[in-house]
Amino acid sequence: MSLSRRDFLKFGSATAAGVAVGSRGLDLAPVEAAATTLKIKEAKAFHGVCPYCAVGCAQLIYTKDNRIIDIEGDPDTPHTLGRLCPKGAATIQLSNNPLRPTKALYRAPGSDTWEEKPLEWMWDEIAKRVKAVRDATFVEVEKSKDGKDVVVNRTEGLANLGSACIDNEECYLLTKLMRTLGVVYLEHQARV
Amino acid sequence: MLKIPDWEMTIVWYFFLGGIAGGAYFTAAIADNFGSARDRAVSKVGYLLSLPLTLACGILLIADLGTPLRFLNMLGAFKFWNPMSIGAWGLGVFGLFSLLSSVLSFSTSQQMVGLRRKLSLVGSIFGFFLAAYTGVLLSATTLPFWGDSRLMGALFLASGASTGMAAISLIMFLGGTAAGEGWGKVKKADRYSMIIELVLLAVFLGLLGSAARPLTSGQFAPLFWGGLVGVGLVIPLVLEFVGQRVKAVAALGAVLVLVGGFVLRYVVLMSVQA
Amino acid sequence: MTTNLIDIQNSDVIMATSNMAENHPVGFQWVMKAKERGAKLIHVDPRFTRTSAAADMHVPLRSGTNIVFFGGMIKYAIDHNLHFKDYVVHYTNASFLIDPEFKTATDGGGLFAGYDAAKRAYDQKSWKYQLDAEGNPKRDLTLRDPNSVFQLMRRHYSRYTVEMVERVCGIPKEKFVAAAKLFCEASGPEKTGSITYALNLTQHTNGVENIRALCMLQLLLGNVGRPGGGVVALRGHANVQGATDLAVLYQDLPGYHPMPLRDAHPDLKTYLEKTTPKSGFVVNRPKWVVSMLKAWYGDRATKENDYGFDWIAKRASADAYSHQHIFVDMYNGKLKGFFAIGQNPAVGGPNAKLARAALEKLDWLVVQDIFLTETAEFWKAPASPPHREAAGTKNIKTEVFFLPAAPAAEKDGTLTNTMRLIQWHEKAVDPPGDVRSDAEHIYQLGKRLRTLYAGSKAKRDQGILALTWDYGDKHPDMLKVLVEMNGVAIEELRDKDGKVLYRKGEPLKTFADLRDDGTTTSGIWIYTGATVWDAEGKVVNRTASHKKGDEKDYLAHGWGWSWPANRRILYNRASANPAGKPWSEKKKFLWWDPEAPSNVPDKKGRWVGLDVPDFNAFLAPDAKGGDNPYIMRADGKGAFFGPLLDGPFPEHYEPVESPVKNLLSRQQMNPTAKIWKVGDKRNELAGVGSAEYPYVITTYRLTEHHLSGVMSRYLPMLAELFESHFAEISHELAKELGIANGDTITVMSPRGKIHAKAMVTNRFKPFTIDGKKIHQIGVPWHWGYNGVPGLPGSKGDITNDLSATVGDSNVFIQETKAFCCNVKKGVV
Amino acid sequence: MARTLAMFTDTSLCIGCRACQVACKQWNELGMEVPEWTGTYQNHTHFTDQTFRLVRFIEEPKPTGELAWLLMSDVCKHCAQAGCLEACPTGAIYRTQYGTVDINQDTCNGCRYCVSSCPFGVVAFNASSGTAKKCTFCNDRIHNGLGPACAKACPTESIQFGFRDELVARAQKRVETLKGMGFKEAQLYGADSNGFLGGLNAFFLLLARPGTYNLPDSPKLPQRNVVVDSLLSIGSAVLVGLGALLAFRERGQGGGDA
Repeated sequence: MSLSRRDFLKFGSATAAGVAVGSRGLDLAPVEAAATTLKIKEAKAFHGVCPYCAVGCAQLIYTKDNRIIDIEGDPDTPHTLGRLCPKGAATIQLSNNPLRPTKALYRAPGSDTWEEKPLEWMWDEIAKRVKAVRDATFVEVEKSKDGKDVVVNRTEGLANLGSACIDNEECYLLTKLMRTLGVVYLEHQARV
Repeated sequence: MLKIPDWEMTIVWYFFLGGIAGGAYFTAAIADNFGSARDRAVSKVGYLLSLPLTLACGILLIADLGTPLRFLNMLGAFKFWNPMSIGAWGLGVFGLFSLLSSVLSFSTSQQMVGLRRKLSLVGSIFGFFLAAYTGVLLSATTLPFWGDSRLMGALFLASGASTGMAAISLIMFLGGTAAGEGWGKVKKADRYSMIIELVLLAVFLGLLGSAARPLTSGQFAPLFWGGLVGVGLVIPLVLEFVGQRVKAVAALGAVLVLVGGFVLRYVVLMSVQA
Repeated sequence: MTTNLIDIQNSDVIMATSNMAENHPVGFQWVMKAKERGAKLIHVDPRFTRTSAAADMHVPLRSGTNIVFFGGMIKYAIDHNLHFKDYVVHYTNASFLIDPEFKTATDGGGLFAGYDAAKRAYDQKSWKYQLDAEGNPKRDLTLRDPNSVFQLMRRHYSRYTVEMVERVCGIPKEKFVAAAKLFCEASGPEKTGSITYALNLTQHTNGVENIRALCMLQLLLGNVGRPGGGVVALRGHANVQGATDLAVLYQDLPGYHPMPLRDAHPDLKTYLEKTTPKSGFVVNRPKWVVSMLKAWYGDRATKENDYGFDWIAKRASADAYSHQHIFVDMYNGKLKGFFAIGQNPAVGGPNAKLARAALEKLDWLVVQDIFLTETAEFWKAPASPPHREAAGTKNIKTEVFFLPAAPAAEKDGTLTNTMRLIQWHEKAVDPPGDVRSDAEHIYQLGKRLRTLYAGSKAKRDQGILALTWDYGDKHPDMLKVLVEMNGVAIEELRDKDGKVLYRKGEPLKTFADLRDDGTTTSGIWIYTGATVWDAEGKVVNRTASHKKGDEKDYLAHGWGWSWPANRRILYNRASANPAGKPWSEKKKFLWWDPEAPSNVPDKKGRWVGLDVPDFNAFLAPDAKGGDNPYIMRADGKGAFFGPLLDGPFPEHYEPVESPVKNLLSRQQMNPTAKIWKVGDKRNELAGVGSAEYPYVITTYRLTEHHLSGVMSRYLPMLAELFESHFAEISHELAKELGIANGDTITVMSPRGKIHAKAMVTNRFKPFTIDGKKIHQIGVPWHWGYNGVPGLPGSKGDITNDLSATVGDSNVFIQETKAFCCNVKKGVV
Repeated sequence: MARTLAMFTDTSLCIGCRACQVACKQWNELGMEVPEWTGTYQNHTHFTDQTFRLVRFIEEPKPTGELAWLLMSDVCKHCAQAGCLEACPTGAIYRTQYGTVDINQDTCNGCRYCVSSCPFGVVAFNASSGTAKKCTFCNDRIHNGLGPACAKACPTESIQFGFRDELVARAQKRVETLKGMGFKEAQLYGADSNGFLGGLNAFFLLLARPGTYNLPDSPKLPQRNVVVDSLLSIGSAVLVGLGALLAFRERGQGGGDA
């Protein structure tokens, strides 16, 4: 998707060219042009949704060379009219942020540091641990209040918290997997 | 909330030295045009003093810029109502006069002397300008006290003249040329300047009223009253009258005048930006 | 929420009980728009906030007294005959008669009939309708019968006088009356009012009853299902609605089916019998559940194996597994492994110090987040005496796995906003380095588990192997997941006459087409309709539609897709009178058009208007059930009488920690509230009127920060907006304690203490409660020990170290809006 | 010149959310700053080289005794007679074709005269670039048909962007409405082109007198006294000149060795 024209307002005879200003002495035309070059003009625009509160402000995410250069409200959005709050306006720093770890990290028992680990190793190790706890704590059949054997297929050794910060599809996969593993301790931020 | 420009010691020195340069040049010009032959030392010292000071001023001014390499941009616009703009132009023009006068001050050719004298009368205007414009520049800001001062330029000019004269007399004293009539004349002219400055200062404070508070009360008040009014004006004047005949005392008076001139710029600049 | 943010502009009065301007600023524009159109805004909040600044009237009430406020409003409306009588008679259960054995709390000293003190629970046998011979509830449309819900409600709230409101809430009488008059007059055919709420009502030990009280007031005034009316539930996270729909919650399965209980639901048949009512729209539950099981387990789900129902875990008890249960059980060593996905309980949950201590007892912890949260780095937490003297890193044996996760801008998917609007967002850039979407982390974990269990013959492992778990090689295809959630026809589906309804594999257009014979799938029935096929059999993702609204469609049905069935205002049948005509021209929204073509040839009549009918579009107003707007309820009526675990009518009880005695009854606190006993003095509670902890404290959020701070404290642009962690206190309290604005103070509760800067402000005022001065302070809870280096103020003490592990009886939500504390100057 | 553009900040609609402040930072790529304790929600007392929009929070009792929390998003006023522009010796500060005032970052040499010449304390010096900085009115955006980032983000339309004449007309109507609602002190600030500084191209609707918002009642162009001050300086020059003349003409009297 290219930069959408509907994000533009119509006024005056606006052009991108350098403008004649009451400059005296120096020729300002080249620098003027720089000051009026729109950084998102050649950018790609994507439909986004603000990841903060639940108003769900649609955003336009502008990118260049696989890097986000600007995030703004999508003015077409009927329930927001393209407006944002400070958090929404800061969304870009969720992506472009040097504090973001970009490697999987592991902290060994008793250690006081993180170690970088390959993703595959992490996924494998986590899966092994999930299996170990599940197998060790699994309850397949339990007596009900009235003394009948009931298949409960439950583990009370695992818990999952979150998340209201992830997508519906992700929540769906999570619920589906966790419930089938027998996880009953399953919660997210609606409870806090 | 208004903002301060962070003009600190570099600018204090610039204002101070610019005042001396302008004052010295003008004194030299007066001595050159209206004095006797015995006053030649005065004019020579005055011209020659103004040149390095003006050079120093230019360097200080450039050094204080956020982007010194763009100092020529100062000449990019000529706004006659803008003290900073014409100040930059004025400094440059005065520098030229100062250079020419200095060169010519070594000449004894009648023709050259005549040229120098005429030149110096025009140059004096720029000398005065250099001493005064810095005051007008401050008064053309929005900051309290600076923006409220109507006589800042006038005061700086008087102070510039006085410090210029004091500098000449001091150099003559140190250079051993304080024997002649010229030295006495410079001292005398300086007395007048100081009296004018003192009167202007009184009117300046009177006109400002409570707006002068950054100077007259608070942390800069001791320096203002003691350093400028006392050390810089009253004591030298008293010394002039009391110790007129003792050269060392008179020289001390000149030193104090210079100190006072520096203190004036310092307190005016720093009190508002403290 | 029942309504739509855009529709707030049609309100005549808006009562914000939440701090909407601060927490939902972009939604708040519709309140401002309504104001420009002449509406009034009342802000009911203990604090004077940025919402109060925009309000016509600020009504401060002591934290934890919401039910007294709403109860007072209900009484005021009834006493002054301001309720919308036609609406109340026809669309609510006000006219229904209740078992004569039932007693309200007015007659029971603060308790309803059936309380069992030993069990701390109610026997609800008298909490039911009187039935006629045919089994239908008996009604008295004059509302005069003393056993009618209306009269019982009236009797119940007879104690909630304006004087009582003043004494308990601390709202001066005149102010309350002015607010009550203003709001209750926005009733009747010509006017509507809306009420917003958020965590201000939920985070109490009577959180559910708080919301019920609000809803009752709205029903009484005829403000639900009508333009400009409604219950405006404002949710805090981008997908708290979606995560709730998708049941990342202990108590249910996607689409609001109860999570099976061992005793009540031993098999699918019993489960469906017990959870499916005899009338109302939920009679269709079997279709929804079976379709979900088919979505999850595919071909392996057969009629013979109950469609894999047994593979889903069954709960041992209803009183288990909630957020607070998790940390108590974790602290007690029961839990071994724990996932924290996009959630930061080391800061964000109640009694956070307990949560951090509990994490130390785990074998392993997986944190999936954008930044290194306090939860991921709990082992680096500063000392928290007396429980932990220094950072005892060596002694913490928990293994921690941190999986870097991508924010929304770096992945495809949908988010469901507070008004049930599902919007698709596109992946704009690839996540950097080894960062992956949460979906990929979850998907990969599932794939590996399936490999680990491959070949297992054990019955208990068959669910994992049966799981439909094929969404691509590396990164799962999100559209494929969405289509599975939507549901498809497993085989060609035909109607009764043999006409092809769906091709094989075609996404279902509506949940009305779901079947309980295993021929349809749907991961979550309420999302059915979100994706469809075009003529070529290509998926059309309706959540990604971007059509603006216009004058004809101000609710913009072409923007995204709203569940259920793209309806924008729920219960919208109530916007027309029982005869199907708009209540008034001004509030016209949905009406019965007798001339419009029906779905049956040769018949006429259907519901038309500005929205998709939240009703059978072809059911005439005079048909049976034609005046039942509340289709999700078995009786079709809005419930004034609505049995919850703590009573069928909301009754005021003081918060678990309160500086005062309950003035309404001798029941000090909610008699059914959940109070956990935790060892090592980790959940001590202050007694009533404690001299040690004399002040009320409320915790809250700020516009510039986000919840536990993970998405704000690490962002310089946001983290720099507040100089430091702070506590807001009144000038009066500051004077008493000798505190100046900007002083560091210590706030302490029986659970812990924190240091923060005092923000002394006129926006806080002491309350006069029953003649006594009660101070209340406020502390935002966004801070933690991590943040932006170079911005010291981005870090701060954890406010939730102060709060207690106590919960509402129905849903176990914490009580962080009202508890007790002490304040001392300096670092104590 | 094109038709003058303006921003109208209606403080009666401001909810103090600071979206404008952040949106401004985001678009203009302004850096992080360590905030200062102001005793309220505000994170700075004044504009900086990294803060072009600043939301002010003012607690002020209403005449009725009730509390008002006055919220105001402050910004460069883009004065029709701009002190900074007049003060700039390099011409780096210029007026755009839309009437806004911008600083050319490639010409500014950092003399900082503009900093002290702004009647509102807007312009700030940036040490790393060595230039003066302030709100650009999103010059790059307005030249490409986009509104300023702050106005675009503002959730409640407290910041409105458009043609100045239209906005002024709307603002005047709004004042009347507010007065009718009981906001007795509602007033426009800088809307009048015949008023101070020739009118502001970023003008405001205030709910109290300007001083309450830390705005000068009647800001003045600092250059207005240059002529008088110069004449007085010339007077001083004449006096000093006469004194010197007197000293050097008194031949043979006084001075020197006796």
